[in-house]
Amino acid sequence: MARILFFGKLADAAGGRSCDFSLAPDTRTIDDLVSALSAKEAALAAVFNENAVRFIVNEMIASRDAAISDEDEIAFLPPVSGG
Amino acid sequence: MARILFFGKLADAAGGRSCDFSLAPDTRTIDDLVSALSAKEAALAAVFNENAVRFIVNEMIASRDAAISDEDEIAFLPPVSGG
Amino acid sequence: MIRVCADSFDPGAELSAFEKNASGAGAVVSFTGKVRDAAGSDGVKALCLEHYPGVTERSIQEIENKARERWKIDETLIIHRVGELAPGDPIVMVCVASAHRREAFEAADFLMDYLKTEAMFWKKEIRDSGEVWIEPRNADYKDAARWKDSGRHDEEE
Amino acid sequence: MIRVCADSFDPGAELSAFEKNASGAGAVVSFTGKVRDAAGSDGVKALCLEHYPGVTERSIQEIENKARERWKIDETLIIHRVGELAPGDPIVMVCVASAHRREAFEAADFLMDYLKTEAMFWKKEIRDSGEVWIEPRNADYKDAARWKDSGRHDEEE
Repeated sequence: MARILFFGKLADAAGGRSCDFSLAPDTRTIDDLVSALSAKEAALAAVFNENAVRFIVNEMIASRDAAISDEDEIAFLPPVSGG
Repeated sequence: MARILFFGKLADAAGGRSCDFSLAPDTRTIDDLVSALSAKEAALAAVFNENAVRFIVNEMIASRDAAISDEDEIAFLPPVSGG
Repeated sequence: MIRVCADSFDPGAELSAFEKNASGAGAVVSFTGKVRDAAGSDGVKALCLEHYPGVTERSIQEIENKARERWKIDETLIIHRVGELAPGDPIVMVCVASAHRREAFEAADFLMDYLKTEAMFWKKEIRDSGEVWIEPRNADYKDAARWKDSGRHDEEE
Repeated sequence: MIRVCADSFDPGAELSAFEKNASGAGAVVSFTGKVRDAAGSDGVKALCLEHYPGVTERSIQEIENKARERWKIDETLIIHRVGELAPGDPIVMVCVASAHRREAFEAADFLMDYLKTEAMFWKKEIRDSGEVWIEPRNADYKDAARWKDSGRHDEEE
């Protein structure tokens, strides 16, 4: 099971801040996971489309085509707003 | 008697931070006073020459040609250095 | 030093401790950002700040590293609140100590610009009318962009 | 508020009081300038600061007025020591509170540049080798000149 974390308004759209998600065999990259999650949850699809979402795999910034596996912690980050 | 104040290195040159000075009849402006004081005290003449000295008469900034009288408080200020 | 904390902090006490720690420096600049009570016309009742433990601290460390590459800095302190904050609460504090004031001012200014646009926090305002996720203003992005093309400040002395 | 004082002050305590006073502001910047223990290679044992009572306070008020014409400022605090200071002692503190951080940073920076070059203080270093009157460095005059030709900072929001 991959551990998936949602931050900021992505958590609102996902209906939770984290979930364990069993990656389908054809979900090989972040991009595949975005598609899979978007298909499951329309609100998430909307935020993925509208926003400059960034990705973190096992605490390292990753690009959309980064490979992922069922042991990874994968985080979705909307634009940050500190300070 | 005019009250004369010296600040910063002008006080070192004048040998004191203030003095009461009876203005001669021909000492009508700050410029005249600078000449009179310079004639009395060579160290003061040197600082007047080398430095961008500013003048204050009765707590107001004054130009070198400002008129002065025997009732005035006249201050000589070398370049400031706060902070 | 970098601190992401769930409890309130006292900027005056932090500045005192920081100055003690940076006793050799000639110049100390501090910045405190606080929750305002009206962003726009809509009353803000509270602010919720989320972070990604570990990753957020590292994102701040990278910002501090950039500042240290750019300016000669003796000490820095970066404190950032998370959790729920009330109007008037301090959200963020940055302190920079250096030999001369120019470095301290510029580095503190830089740290704040980058904390606003690159540190991993997410901020939600609880307003009378509902909840709103905040993103950096255009002014924030513009402020951060100021540092991109200018090199290190020329120093005399 | 403007304070020229012969006694030492505690920057942390001053910041606490200032922030309490400026509780509505979103941004607070403070600057503290301290006596360094080595200006150049020559050990500085003490610093003597002279002022012209009344006239000095007025020169600081004029500097504050210029800042207030230029930036939207909620509160300011300017504290300046006079008398004899030891290495590590705070000489000057400037605090600015405003709605947004840009004004607070710029106004504090401006106030310091002008305090360095226009406020009526005279400063002597007591060094191992003797006494030296200090005048602003070229960098100080250049810093102050930065504000001459640039207008008010463009604000968004």
